[in-house]
Amino acid sequence: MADQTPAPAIEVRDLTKSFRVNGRDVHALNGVSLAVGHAETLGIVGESGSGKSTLGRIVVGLETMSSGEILHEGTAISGVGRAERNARLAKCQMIFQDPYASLNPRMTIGRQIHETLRAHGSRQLAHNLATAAVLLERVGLPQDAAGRYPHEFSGGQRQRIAIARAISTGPSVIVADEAVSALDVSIREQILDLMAELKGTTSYLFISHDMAAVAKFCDRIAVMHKGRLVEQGTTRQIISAPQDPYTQSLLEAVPRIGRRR
Amino acid sequence: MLFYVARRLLTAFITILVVVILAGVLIHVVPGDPITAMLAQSGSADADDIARLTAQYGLDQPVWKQALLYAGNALQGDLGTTIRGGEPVAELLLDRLPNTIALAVAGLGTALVLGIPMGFIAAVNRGRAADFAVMLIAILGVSIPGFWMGLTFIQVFSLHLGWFPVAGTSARNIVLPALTLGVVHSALVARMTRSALVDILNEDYIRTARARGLREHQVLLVHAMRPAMISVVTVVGLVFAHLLGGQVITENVFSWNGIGRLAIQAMLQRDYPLVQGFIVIFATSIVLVTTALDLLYGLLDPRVRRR
Amino acid sequence: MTDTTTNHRPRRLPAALRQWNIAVGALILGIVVLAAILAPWIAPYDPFKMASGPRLTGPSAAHWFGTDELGRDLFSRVLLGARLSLGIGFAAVAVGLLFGVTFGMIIAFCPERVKALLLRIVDVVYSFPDTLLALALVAFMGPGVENATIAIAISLIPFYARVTYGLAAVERAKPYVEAAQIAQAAPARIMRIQVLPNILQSLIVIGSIGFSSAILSAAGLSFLGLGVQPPSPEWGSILASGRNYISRAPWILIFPGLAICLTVLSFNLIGDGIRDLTDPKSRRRRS
Amino acid sequence: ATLTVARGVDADGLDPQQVSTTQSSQITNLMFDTLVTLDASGEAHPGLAESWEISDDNLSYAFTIREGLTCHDGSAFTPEDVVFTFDRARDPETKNPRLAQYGPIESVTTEGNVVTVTMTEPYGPLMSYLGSFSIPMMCQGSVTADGGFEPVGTGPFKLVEWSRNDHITLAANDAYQNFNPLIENPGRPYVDELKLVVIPEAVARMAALRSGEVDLAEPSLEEAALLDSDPAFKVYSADLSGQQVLTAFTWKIPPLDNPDVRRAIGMGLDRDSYAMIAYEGLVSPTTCPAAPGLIGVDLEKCAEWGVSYDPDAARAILEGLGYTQDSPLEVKLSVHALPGFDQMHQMMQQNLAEIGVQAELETREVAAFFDHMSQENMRTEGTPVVWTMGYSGVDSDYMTTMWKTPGFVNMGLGGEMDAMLDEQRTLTGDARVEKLQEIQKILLEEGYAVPLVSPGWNWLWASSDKIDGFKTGFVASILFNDVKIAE
Amino acid sequence: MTGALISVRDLSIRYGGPDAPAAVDGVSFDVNPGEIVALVGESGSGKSSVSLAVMSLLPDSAHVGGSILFEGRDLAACGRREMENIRGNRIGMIFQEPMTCLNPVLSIARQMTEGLVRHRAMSRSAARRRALQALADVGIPEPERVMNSFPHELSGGMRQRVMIAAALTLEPSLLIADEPTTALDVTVQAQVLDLLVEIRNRTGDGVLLITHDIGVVAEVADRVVVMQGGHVVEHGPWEQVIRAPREAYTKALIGAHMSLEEALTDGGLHG
Ligand SMILES: Nc1ncnc2c1ncn2[C@@H]1O[C@H](COP(=O)(O)OP(=O)(O)OP(=O)(O)O)[C@@H](O)[C@H]1O
Ligand SMILES: Nc1ncnc2c1ncn2[C@@H]1O[C@H](COP(=O)(O)OP(=O)(O)OP(=O)(O)O)[C@@H](O)[C@H]1O
Ligand SMILES: [Mg+2]
Ligand SMILES: [Mg+2]
Ligand code: NI
Repeated sequence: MADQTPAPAIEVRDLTKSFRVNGRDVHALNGVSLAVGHAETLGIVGESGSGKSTLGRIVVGLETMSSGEILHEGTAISGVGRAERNARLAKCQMIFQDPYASLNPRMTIGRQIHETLRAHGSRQLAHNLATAAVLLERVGLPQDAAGRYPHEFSGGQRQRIAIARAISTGPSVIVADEAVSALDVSIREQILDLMAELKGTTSYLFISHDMAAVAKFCDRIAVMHKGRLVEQGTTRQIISAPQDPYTQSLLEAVPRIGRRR
Repeated sequence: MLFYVARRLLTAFITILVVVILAGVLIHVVPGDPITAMLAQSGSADADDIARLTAQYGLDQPVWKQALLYAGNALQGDLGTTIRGGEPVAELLLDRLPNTIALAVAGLGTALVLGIPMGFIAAVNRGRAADFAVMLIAILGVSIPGFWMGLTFIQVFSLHLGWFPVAGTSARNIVLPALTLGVVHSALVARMTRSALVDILNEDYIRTARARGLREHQVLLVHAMRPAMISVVTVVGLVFAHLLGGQVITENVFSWNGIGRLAIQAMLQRDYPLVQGFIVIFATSIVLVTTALDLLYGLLDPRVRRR
Repeated sequence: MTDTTTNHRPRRLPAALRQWNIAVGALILGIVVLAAILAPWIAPYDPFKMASGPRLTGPSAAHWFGTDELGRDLFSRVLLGARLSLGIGFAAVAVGLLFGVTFGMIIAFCPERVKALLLRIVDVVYSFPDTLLALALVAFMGPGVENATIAIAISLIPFYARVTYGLAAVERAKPYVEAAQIAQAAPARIMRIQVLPNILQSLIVIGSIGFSSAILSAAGLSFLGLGVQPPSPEWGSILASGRNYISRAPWILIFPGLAICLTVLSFNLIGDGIRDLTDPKSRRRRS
Repeated sequence: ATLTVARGVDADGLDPQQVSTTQSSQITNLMFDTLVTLDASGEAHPGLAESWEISDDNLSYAFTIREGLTCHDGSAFTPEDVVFTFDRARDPETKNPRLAQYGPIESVTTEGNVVTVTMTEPYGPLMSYLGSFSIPMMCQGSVTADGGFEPVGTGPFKLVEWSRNDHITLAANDAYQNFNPLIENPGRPYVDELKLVVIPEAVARMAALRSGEVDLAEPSLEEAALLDSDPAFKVYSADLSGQQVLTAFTWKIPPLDNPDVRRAIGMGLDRDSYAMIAYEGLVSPTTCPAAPGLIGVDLEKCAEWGVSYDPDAARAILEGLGYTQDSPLEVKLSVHALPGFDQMHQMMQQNLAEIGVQAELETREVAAFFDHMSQENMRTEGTPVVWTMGYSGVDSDYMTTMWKTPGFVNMGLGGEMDAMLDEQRTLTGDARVEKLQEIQKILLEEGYAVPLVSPGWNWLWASSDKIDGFKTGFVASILFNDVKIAE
Repeated sequence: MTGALISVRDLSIRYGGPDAPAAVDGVSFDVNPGEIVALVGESGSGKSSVSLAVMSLLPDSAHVGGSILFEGRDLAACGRREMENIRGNRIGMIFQEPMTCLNPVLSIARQMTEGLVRHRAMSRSAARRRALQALADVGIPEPERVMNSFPHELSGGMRQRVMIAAALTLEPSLLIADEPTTALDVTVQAQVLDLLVEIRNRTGDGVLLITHDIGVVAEVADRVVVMQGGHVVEHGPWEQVIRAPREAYTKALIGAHMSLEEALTDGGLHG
């Protein structure tokens, strides 16, 4: 590795993860290696249950890995002290696949964003609420959203709340797990544009089933299948010239106007 | 799994040992000693007698020595003999243990039988008259001192109706003390059930269960009660552990020959070996029940299981 | 909830009565607290004066709650008793909850190994019979009401800690806590701000019920020299000293019992009210 | 017929040489007889010994043991059993808590039918203790082959079964011969079986009595007063209890070192109202430092030496010493729990307030209380303590245990008093009575003790009116020999 | 109109009180037997609210106006018992958020079979076999393992498929599917859509498909109802709505749908 090339923002080496369920091991991840460069957006697509969320959760430190290595900015996260580990992880944010479950049911939306900002050193409630209001407006939520509770929103609205919360601190890495799946196209555009604004400083791990969104948003794409990485390449490569049969079938299945089942 | 259980049992054992040694020290710090207490009641508190007996019972030894000696003997299964009456402690306690367990189980069972439906009714009728009525009953149950309730039961069921004997330790006699314990503890169970249930009835998965067309009672009993029981079980388990240490008031009122009465007597007489023997049993029941609780969390709540 | 009609049924409580429980609870508690504060001035008799009336007379116009075995006016005693009883119940539960909940939370958020150790420590404390703990406390700190309160609080701590641990462990596994952890919020703040409100309901329940048991166990300890010393009136000790009069003069038991009951009721009402307030799903949306 | 009796507390054990509580001795007394017996005046009568001789120097007692007595195990009761009893009592292994009451025994020997007990010093109270449940005679069968204990005596009842804290079942001893002058029935008890059950809660005990579940029960003070006025029930109280309740002082702590202050406090105490109100009129006020009915106790003389209720005089004395309502003498009123104590102490507190003494009540459970008092009695400064206790015995000699240095919980008076107490033990007859009264005079005149009421605990019984012939003996012992149950 | 499976008339829903602003206002549409009706619209436009209203499962805070007829019967007039017999059995529902809609403490097996046991009076083991089949139908690779799992042990897409399979096993006359495929990769999505169409063709049941994916609409829907801000803004057969949208919002919706190729160029990122 040449000294000159800056280390990738996130690098995953030979990651495996297995869960024990009813006495059996379920291999969620099987030797996955990939890297997300600075200000790069890596799309992760693949079969449902192929380990995408698990990968994301391990990257942000929510899940332990069975084996392998994770490097933040070239430093193995397992090799550093607790404080540094926390400091590094603090620069990562995650947008959960289940937005509702990831919101505290007893806290208003504004308050939840405040808590996130507060954890990043911005302690003033009024200031944080103002930030929250701006963010919520940008994700297309009504004005009074900050004062409402999670259950008062629609599925898509909750997803947008989760996005607003995740980007509020300006993280350097965002794991977006199905971040826009519940959004209709018009709002999705808006959200993706918003997320794209951060692209200059933020690396994205963009997990999605929506091939169009991935195609539009990502620099590179990694395709996962049964816990393995089957193909990796630039967006154009993957979309226009997929090599792996699974990728091909994936692209083939994208719904389109003009085909009828 | 086997390894896990074995490790749990080992830590449980160590916990009990620590308790016993600590208790052995603590007990000597408590003012008053068995000999003075004994002689003060004998009408012969002669100073010479006190010194003589203190030495004869080995109570003039340093405290730590006594505590370790006791723990050592206890490890070999010897809990010693009582100072009053010179009876074997283990036998004395084990004779009463079944009575105590029976009362704890019956009392807790009654509390559950009374409390869970009450909490259930209150939660389902939240904010309505039934909710308030249940709360009122529950609170009456917990505010009335146990001895008062017990004595009233005796007056009504034993004296006036003649259904149960006033005193004794038998299957027939367990009804009233179990009822008393049950009423006292049902408040906690009822309020806890209600609290958990109210939260859960708002969950989306209850809506899903309804959408599946399940009968309302199925929705409530299976989908809502199962998760609600997690917090109820915690509380109930802890109460049960406590009950296994005997219920002095209830045992007294109903002349139930349980461990609690024996223990308090031992405590007041400073009958050290008996007190320590009791603590061994009490600690064992606490540790066993809490260990079981920790395992039970996993069973009841799969989300906690993997941890 | 009954299904189809649900949406058309008028709201269960009209708007004004929405916080009905808090209002009534606060009213009752207010009266009790006021009685406690004003007792010396509003008590019709000197609560300590013997033979204010004939011994063991039932409630009458002169003695609303009757008189006790020494001819003292029970109404005045119950009134003044509110001071100590409220103090004991409140302090014991507050201290017990404070430490218990803190420990419980910490345990729930601990790494596996430390957790096992801490749980065992809680078990050790829980394994000491209340009476022995109380006796030991007299040894270290001498008799007195304050120490009785401390003894009760100490015996409550492991219970509260264990309950909190159980509740918090369930919450901890939920994604919203993970979300907070990702944001790298300090664990203490996650416990306090995120988890606590979500388990508060159950804690309120065990706390409000703990109040009455604290008063009753304080009375149980008074013969050890812990607790209120006669002739100071306190609800639990009035009950305890009146136990043998249960058939001769039941009012000695009824009125202080009722006082405890009302106070606990008020706590429960307020607790339910707080739940309604903090439960967003049953809360009215401001229009 | 079976007589069922409910008590609040069970025996600690059945070994008469190991037990210490009144409740335990009440039971052992049913199974074991004594060498001599006492009549109502405390005079010794023949018991298992048909006669005795005391040497002139009061050092040797020769008891002629009756023939034809049988133990519960069927063996004959012999002089060897008497020696066995004394030897076992003095064996350190036995850990006998009442050894002091046996006196300074040098040896116990037999010759034919005669057992001779030799003392190293004269010991006046011996006959009283020999006649009480303190020194019961055991049969050798009491010690089993493996060294264990089994109650085998010559008493009216033999053990059938004991379940601690629950019940004791005794069966009538068919071979029983009675010598106790307090009992009329010369032979076997009329009832076949005696079942003593433990019902700790007084109210429950009364419910059991009312429902007929038990025939005889210990009532609480409160209930006894209620039953007393009910013709369907009888209430018994032990006249010969040997018990009394008295107030004492930490007399080393000023200003309680001043006899005037102690006497003034005594004058402030209204014992009549304690007896009437706190004790529901079931006890009598008393005036002597030893219990009424015991040797050397003369209530009238004591009344002269001691103080009587006179709050005005008390106030005057204390005012003279500078203690007024506004600047009261501050003391602690330290007590432990006994029936009636709670109310009595509140009344005492109020009484004291009226004479310018501000007493803070301090309750402890028994063991802690005595521990605490042992320390308080050693102090010579700090807050003075006024304290109350109950005491019981079969002989006024218990004043020795109490007041001779170091004394009970270190309350010993020392000096001259020690010598007097020692001396009274060596005397017999009128000389001893005189000495005992001299001692009491000092205790009262110096205000070391303020006697309050007698008796004090476990002395009350209640039965349905179907029960006839129930009696109590010395030190609150219970006698069932004469009991008949009407159908 | 004869034989509409469900007809929604002038439905309005207000959260919080009768005076609160309407989340759904004056919505009317029908679903006929054998028809797949797509309910599309912007996020927050009230689609889920409408579906919950049909199930009578709105939260207590919701105030409902208008009427909903199921097979000619007014659902509002149905008793509790009747409604219980209709739900799951006659009208099935797939909820939008699969995590919170599955009971965390009950196994998947339990949750999948209870409907069958309840409505079809099946034995547990028969229901289990049926459920396993249904899981396989929606493309779950290891149905046995999933059956024995708890919700938190499954991936998002698996949970969603569990929800779908559970609803499908009962073969309700009307299936309401609230964004059933958002968490599914496109191959599985295709499989599920095929399954829906196949069931419809076989049984003649009706489907109310809530989605925001115009591609999906174009592939399977017979009729389309477009909602915006709580109102129905457009309503018609699929060809008409997709080929010749009238409303600006519908046009925008369709216009925004990109083919992959468009997305590549549009994103125009440094490819
Ligand atoms: N319980 C509630 N309390 C208050 N407002 C609510 C509640 N549920 C939904 N809403 C509001 O009602 C409107 C419609 O919500 P609904 O869930 O029906 O939208 P949707 O069309 O399903 O959107 P999505 O596609 O994002 O899921 C939204 O603005 C939402 O904020
Ligand atoms: N906590 C867990 N316990 C057991 N198994 C788990 C757990 N979490 C995930 N798995 C399993 O790991 C595998 C990968 O899950 P993951 O959630 O990473 O998939 P995914 O790629 O995100 O799928 P989807 O697109 O459906 O969300 C699945 O088979 C799942 O069942
Ligand atoms: Mg996923
Ligand atoms: Mg929706
Ligand atoms: Ni307790």
